Amino acid sequence: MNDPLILYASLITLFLPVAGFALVTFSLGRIKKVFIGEISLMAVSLLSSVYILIDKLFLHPGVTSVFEFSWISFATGTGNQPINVKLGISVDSVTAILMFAVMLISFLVHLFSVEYMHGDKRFNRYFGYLGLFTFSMLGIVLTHNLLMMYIFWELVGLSSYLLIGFWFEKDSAADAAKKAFLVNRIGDIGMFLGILILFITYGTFTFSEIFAGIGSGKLPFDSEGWLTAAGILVFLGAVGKSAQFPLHVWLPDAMEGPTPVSALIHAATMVAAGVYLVIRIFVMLTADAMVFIAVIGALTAFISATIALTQNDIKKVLAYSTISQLGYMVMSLGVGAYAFAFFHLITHAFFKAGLFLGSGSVIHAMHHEQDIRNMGGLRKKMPVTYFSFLAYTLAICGIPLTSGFLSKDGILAGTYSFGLLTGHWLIPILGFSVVLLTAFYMFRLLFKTFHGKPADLHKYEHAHESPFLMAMPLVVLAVLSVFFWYGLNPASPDSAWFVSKWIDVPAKVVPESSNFSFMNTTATGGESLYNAEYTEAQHHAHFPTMIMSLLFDIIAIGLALLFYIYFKLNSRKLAAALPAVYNFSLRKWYFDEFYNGVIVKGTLLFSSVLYAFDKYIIDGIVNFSAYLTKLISRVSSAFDIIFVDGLVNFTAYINGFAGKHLRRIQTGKVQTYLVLVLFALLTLIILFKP
Amino acid sequence: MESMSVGLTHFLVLSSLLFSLGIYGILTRKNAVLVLMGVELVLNSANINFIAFSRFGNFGYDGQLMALFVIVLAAAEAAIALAIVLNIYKSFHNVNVDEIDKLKE
Amino acid sequence: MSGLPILTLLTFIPVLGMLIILVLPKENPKNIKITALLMTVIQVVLAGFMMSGFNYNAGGIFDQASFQFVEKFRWIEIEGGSWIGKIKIDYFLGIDGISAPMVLLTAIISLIAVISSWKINTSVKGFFALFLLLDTGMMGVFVSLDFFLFYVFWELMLLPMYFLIGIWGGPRKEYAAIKFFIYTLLGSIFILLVMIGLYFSAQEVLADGSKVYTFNLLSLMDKSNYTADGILSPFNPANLRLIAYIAMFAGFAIKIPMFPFHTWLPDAHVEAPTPISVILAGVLLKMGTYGILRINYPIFPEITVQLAWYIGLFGVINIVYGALVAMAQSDFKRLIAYSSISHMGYVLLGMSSLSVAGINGAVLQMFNHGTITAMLFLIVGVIYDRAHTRGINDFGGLATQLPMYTGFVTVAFFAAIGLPGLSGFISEAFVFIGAFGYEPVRILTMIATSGILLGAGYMLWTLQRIFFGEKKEKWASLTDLDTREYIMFIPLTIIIFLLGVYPSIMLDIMSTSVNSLVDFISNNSALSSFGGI
Amino acid sequence: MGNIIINDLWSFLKPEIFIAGGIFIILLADLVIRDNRKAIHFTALIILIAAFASALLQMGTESFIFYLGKGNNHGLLAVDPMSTFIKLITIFSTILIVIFTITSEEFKGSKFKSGEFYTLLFGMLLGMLLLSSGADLIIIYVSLELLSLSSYVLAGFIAGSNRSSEASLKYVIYGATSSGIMLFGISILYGLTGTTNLYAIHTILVSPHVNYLTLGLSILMIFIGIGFKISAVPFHFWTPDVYEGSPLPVTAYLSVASKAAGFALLIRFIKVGFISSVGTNGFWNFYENFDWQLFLIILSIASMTVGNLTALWQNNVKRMLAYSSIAHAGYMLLAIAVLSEKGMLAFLVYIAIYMFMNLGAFYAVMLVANKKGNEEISSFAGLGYKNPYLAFGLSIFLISLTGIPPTGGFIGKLYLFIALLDGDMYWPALIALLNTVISLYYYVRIIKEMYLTKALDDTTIETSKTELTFMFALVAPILVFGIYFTPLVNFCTNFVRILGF
Repeated sequence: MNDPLILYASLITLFLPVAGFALVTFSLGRIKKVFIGEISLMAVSLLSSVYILIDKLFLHPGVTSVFEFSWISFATGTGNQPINVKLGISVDSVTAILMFAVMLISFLVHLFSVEYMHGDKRFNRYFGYLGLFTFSMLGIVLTHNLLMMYIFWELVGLSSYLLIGFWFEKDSAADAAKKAFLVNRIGDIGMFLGILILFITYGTFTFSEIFAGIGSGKLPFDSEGWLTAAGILVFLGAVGKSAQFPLHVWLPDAMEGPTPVSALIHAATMVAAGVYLVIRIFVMLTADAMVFIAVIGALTAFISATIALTQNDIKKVLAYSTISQLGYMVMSLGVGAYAFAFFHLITHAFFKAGLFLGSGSVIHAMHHEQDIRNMGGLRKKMPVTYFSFLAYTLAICGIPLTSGFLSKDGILAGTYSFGLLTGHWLIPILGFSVVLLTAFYMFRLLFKTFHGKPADLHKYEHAHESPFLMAMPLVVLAVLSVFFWYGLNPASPDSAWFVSKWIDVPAKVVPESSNFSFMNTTATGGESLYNAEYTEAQHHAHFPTMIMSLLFDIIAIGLALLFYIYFKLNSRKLAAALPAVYNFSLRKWYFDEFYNGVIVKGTLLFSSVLYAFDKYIIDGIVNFSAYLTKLISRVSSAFDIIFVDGLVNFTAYINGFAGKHLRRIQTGKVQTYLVLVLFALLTLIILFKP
Repeated sequence: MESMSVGLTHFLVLSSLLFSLGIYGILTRKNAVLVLMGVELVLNSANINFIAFSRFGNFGYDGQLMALFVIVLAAAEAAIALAIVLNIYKSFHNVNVDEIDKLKE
Repeated sequence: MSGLPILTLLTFIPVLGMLIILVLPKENPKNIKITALLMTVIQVVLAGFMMSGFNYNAGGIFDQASFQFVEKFRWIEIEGGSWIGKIKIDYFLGIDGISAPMVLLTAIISLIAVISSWKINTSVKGFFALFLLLDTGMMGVFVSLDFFLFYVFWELMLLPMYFLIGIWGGPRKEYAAIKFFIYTLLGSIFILLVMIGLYFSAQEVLADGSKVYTFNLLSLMDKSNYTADGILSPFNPANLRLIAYIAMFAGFAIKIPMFPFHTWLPDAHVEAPTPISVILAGVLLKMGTYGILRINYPIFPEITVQLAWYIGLFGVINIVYGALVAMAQSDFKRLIAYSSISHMGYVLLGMSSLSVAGINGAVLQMFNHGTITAMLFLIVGVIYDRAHTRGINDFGGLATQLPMYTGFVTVAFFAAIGLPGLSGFISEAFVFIGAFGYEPVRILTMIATSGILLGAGYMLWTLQRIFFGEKKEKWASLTDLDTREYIMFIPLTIIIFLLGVYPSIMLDIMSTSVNSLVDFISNNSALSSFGGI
Repeated sequence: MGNIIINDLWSFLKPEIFIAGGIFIILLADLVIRDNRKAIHFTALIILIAAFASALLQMGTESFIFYLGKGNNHGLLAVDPMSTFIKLITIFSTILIVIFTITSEEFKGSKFKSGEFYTLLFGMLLGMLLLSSGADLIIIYVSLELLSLSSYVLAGFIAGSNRSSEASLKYVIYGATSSGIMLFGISILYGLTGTTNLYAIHTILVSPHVNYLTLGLSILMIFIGIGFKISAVPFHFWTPDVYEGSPLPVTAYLSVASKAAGFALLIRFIKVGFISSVGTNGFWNFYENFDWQLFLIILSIASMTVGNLTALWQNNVKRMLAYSSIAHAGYMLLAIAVLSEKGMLAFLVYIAIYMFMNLGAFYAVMLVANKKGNEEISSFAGLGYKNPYLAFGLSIFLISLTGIPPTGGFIGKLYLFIALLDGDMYWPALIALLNTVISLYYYVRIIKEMYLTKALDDTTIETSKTELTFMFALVAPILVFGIYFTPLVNFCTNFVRILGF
């Protein structure tokens, strides 16, 4: 069952990239070509992941290999369950596929970067960071427990921070890096709290043990509400990492990083980690949590698609498109289309990585020009890039014969049937409108970049097709965007291998009372999520979905043609006619303004207020008293009065004050003293008279 | 009690008066010598007490003994004090106690 | 192992060094430095040797038999009359799982501080003599099991610290030094009062069966030793245990430093020379929390349970308040000082959980904070030595200028943020696990998690302001780390990584003792309601 | 009868006899070897050492001596452990003062008449010795006057110094008035009880016929005299002025020996006069006639608070130490205020250590003043670098005065607080501790000046080896007792008893 070869292969896959990072770090920049070593290690790692993929998909399908060891363990007082924190990996088909996808894209990005980053002064370090990222990402994929998930979660955050801020001389890059890390941390806090709830309840971080615990009827703090809360809290981690509304603001800024990094981290893999997390915890999500997730996903998809319509930076458009697609996946999980979510994750990883690398190729050719208004007509200069870009665009729009069609239609069908079963129609409505929007802005991008007349002739003249190391990955990814890798019938999402063969949809473990009735499989004794009611709804959904999405695609592409190829419609006039709508989209719904103006500024203001409080109130309990002490000291004597602020300061003031007056009694006149003595005597007599 | 005879109370009144006068003198006189005279009054008021108590209380001779000691000591004290006053006169050229106040803070 | 009085050696080796330094001629500062270095190296070696013989399964806390390396003999014995009774004070040293990490920390940090003070050139003799005296005081606090001895060591640190800040400090050194001194003395008078109060409340049974008042911490933990009418005896219906607990807690809290007693710390740090900041943050602050764990908790278990929520509350205030105030700083060192306040809040929060996980986390956090913050202060020192300014906004673009330095800074910063894989994460995680599991402080824990975000906020912002951005001409002359500085940074970095990846090294040392502490508290916390014997 | 008196004298009054004889010897020697100042110093030392040794020898003996009249079973003097202890303290501090005198710059000039000085010093000492044993108000008054009269002159002993003359004038007026009022109080007490003997008063006060109002009045008036000697607030006003103006050795002497004798009087007055018995737990049982405890607590808290607060503002170190000595009187008074044997022990331990640390501090200040000519705090600037040994010694004294371990001062405080808490006096204990913190301000101010302030001038402050040796001889007991106080406390425990109780 637990094939040690799988363990070794997994460990090789996992650790070689970090070995590459270590290699680069410890060479301290003294070895010029150290990046080659790193890439070789990646290649080995890729091969090893291929082995695992083959094993899990073909040799031993349906077998989950688990390896674990005890990391931290200690007793927790008499009569309590000892704490035993186990780290470990669990390899099933989902893991294997994602691991392969990560490794493949990572490897391609490495190759692409050799040319793209050529001449950068921190060239070697760049590859080190890529290695670190790949390691962290694989850790997320392989883990069999929440703690390790959290650990690698943070580590990808770190590598993302390092890579976004790779050109830290630019303030915008440094800002973006910081923003990415901090915004992610917000989600991470939620995730951490969710993990805490689960750990407190079940005493373990391991997924399978937690699920077993829930399945046995034990609930966090004996409440289904807390189970929902735990699910949502853990999901918050995904909200951060997968840039879901309202924490999506970091991802567009993250485009400050080198473009291959955007392709790898901020399009294909890391941002999909959130979706992967939800996949992992899917079985413990209650109905309420799922609706929450679905709504967040749908909103994200819709909001970012509207923003993408008006963006002019090629990478920003792609970034919002990424957010939108991630919203799709999250929404898909929310509505229970489990396999399609993962399916879309993989297809999206390939075509979105392709889109970014393609944009990288364009940017490289245009000498770091990113504004699509300054491009145009590039298809003649860069045919490879153009055709691969076209393939990706078709895939993301879900045009038949592409991978995107299969996965996206499955998702839309899922939302449609979800609407049918639960009445939550908002989700499919948003989902379908996104189809329209996506097709429009993607074709807008394609047209403005590659068609029409060059806007900047000077740059156009110098543009050229990218060299082999950059072009090759584009081709590979374009090929992977075609349907036949995923299923033989290009029109039937349900018969794609992902759904029909490779991915087993697990049954929910939540109590029936907090699950959707159509997902309760215990009654039928099924192993799978889908009971008859659900399956039937999906069947009903398929045909209308396909028709509708195709229709929307055609409308959108048609509009894009009218706007940007035939110029029958003028986008500028439209924008001028609806300035509020246009600006709302262009300024990204004013999220950044709100966050900066209210939250960041507010926190900073509050912190200065607290510092002032600390300095003047706590440290000088009464600021006034410190001032007075100084004043008195200046007036009365030349010596440096020892006064200490804070509580002590206050005392010093009182003391000093008293001391000063006590001193005044000491007039130097002996008769005064004697009067005082007699006065004291009288006082004492009065006090002590019996 | 015979109205005309001199009793303990009279002595006590006398001594109290002397004591008060002495204290008054100490506190109000400027001249150090006069201050010292005030001290003498205080000591003597105590002496009157001792002797009066000794006589009227039938306490034996302790009180009278005490008075004798006090007289001797008062003399010694006066001698020393006057010497000090003389010393002060040399330094300050006056003996007004309220002007001798250099040591203070 | 037996026979060798290892704890005495650990404690008094520095004094020996001090005496040697005092007779060395001051014309040759090198010899003085080497002596100090040698002494601290010996200390580290001894500490390592000690750990090699450490029994991981001995609980300690309240049971003398399971303390290790115990040295106990009569120090003061005064036969009084009928009215005064016998007075006895033991020279009683021993370690358990709570003190062992602290001993180790003290040894390591002292060594590093000596290395970092290599550049001290004024009054070298005085500096190292005082430094070694301070070392003895710190070590003594962690190994004493007699309250009186503990107190003597506790106070022993005051004066060297005063001088070390006051003579070798920054522009406002006098102010900072006296502030430190006054604050700490104010704290320790409360400890003294409670110490004497306890002394009168419990009697230890000697070998010959006679009873005698005692300062022995272990005897003070045993309820059966308390007299019926002692003021701090649980059997006395009118006892003052609650007040005593609060008083002693306040005394220790000043050292932690806990809000609102914390304002001495930023001043002390800002003015202190780098090695002293390192000691202050690395070891001294831990004494406060150590004192609470070692003395408050087991001696007053029932009040500990009663007040756990408040301890947690102050922990959370420390975390959030410290982080927010840190965010407003423009002085690098002051920022680190406030971050230190924030991080010590985790220790308090973990302790308030009264659970093994939480207290394990707290003790581990004490160790980790010791190493991480020490490193942070070294970092400040390195840049201050070169640029003679600590204004965060004065810098910028240093990452290009000083790549190696930036590397270490990044490690330390991310360790402070609690990045998994580095040591700070594990301790904070267990603090949260423990505290979240304890129902009374659960809500507080949720609030405390905001510290994770705030901490990252000010740290990354600082990182950006100092290291990122365009290289500035002004700093073009700055040089990267030299060998001595590598020697300071590398061991700390290794510890940070090691404990991040494999925290069990440290957790195994402490968890048996923490278990017995928690058991002890839960077994004894209900006792006060039993009434008199 | 005569023989008995002679025997008594020889058995129990050896120290007093040595000192009284010493006065004659010094006077004679002064006539014979007037020019050889060294010889006179040496003679004085020999006499004092002999007196000290004899006092040590009579440790543990208890007896009345000098019976006054027939049928009177209480003597004028009571020799008992407590008085012996005070005698040891006073004689020992006199020895130290002689050494001060030898090295004092104030006493270097040709005008200094060593013979007269020692005559007066011995007169003072004799007064103290008798005072500490005095069991009868007559002898108490006489010895008090002997002590005072000598000290008035000593305070003004530097001829031609305005400060010194002023000090002595103030001292004499203040002292004479105080003792006058005290005498009046004694006369009232005599009138109430019919006796001047404290032991006899004890038996009479049992009866409820005593008029409490009058008794209270007389007690308070008598206390003016005692309060004056121990410089307790509010009877302390003379202290700073006189301390500042007097020659430094005299100041030091007044701050320790004279205070010790005053405390001896206070203890005997209270314990013999007003307590019925000592309980087995060490607490003193009282007649219900005067609330001594409250009274002493008020005075002691006032003393320490006023002393410490005022000291904060002083720029003259001598004056600062004067206020500090007022504060320390407060601590010692608080020990007595517990009214228990433990309190007594605390007092004895405290004053023994106080002797070392306070004299040490004065000595170190004197060494600085010898070179600088004044005791202003600015004169101490940079002392830590100019003369590290001297600065180190002074620091130890000051730390000990603050009461921080591991110095003897801490042990004194420790015993004080043990006694206080034993007597359930929590608030006074807390106030005393807070006072400790306040006192830190000004003690550390001197330390700060020595180490943290740069010297204003280049004047060197050099000290001879002998001077340093002597100073470290005072440092040693402070550090040794701070770490190992068993011998000190054991020693003191032997001296807690008072004759008859």
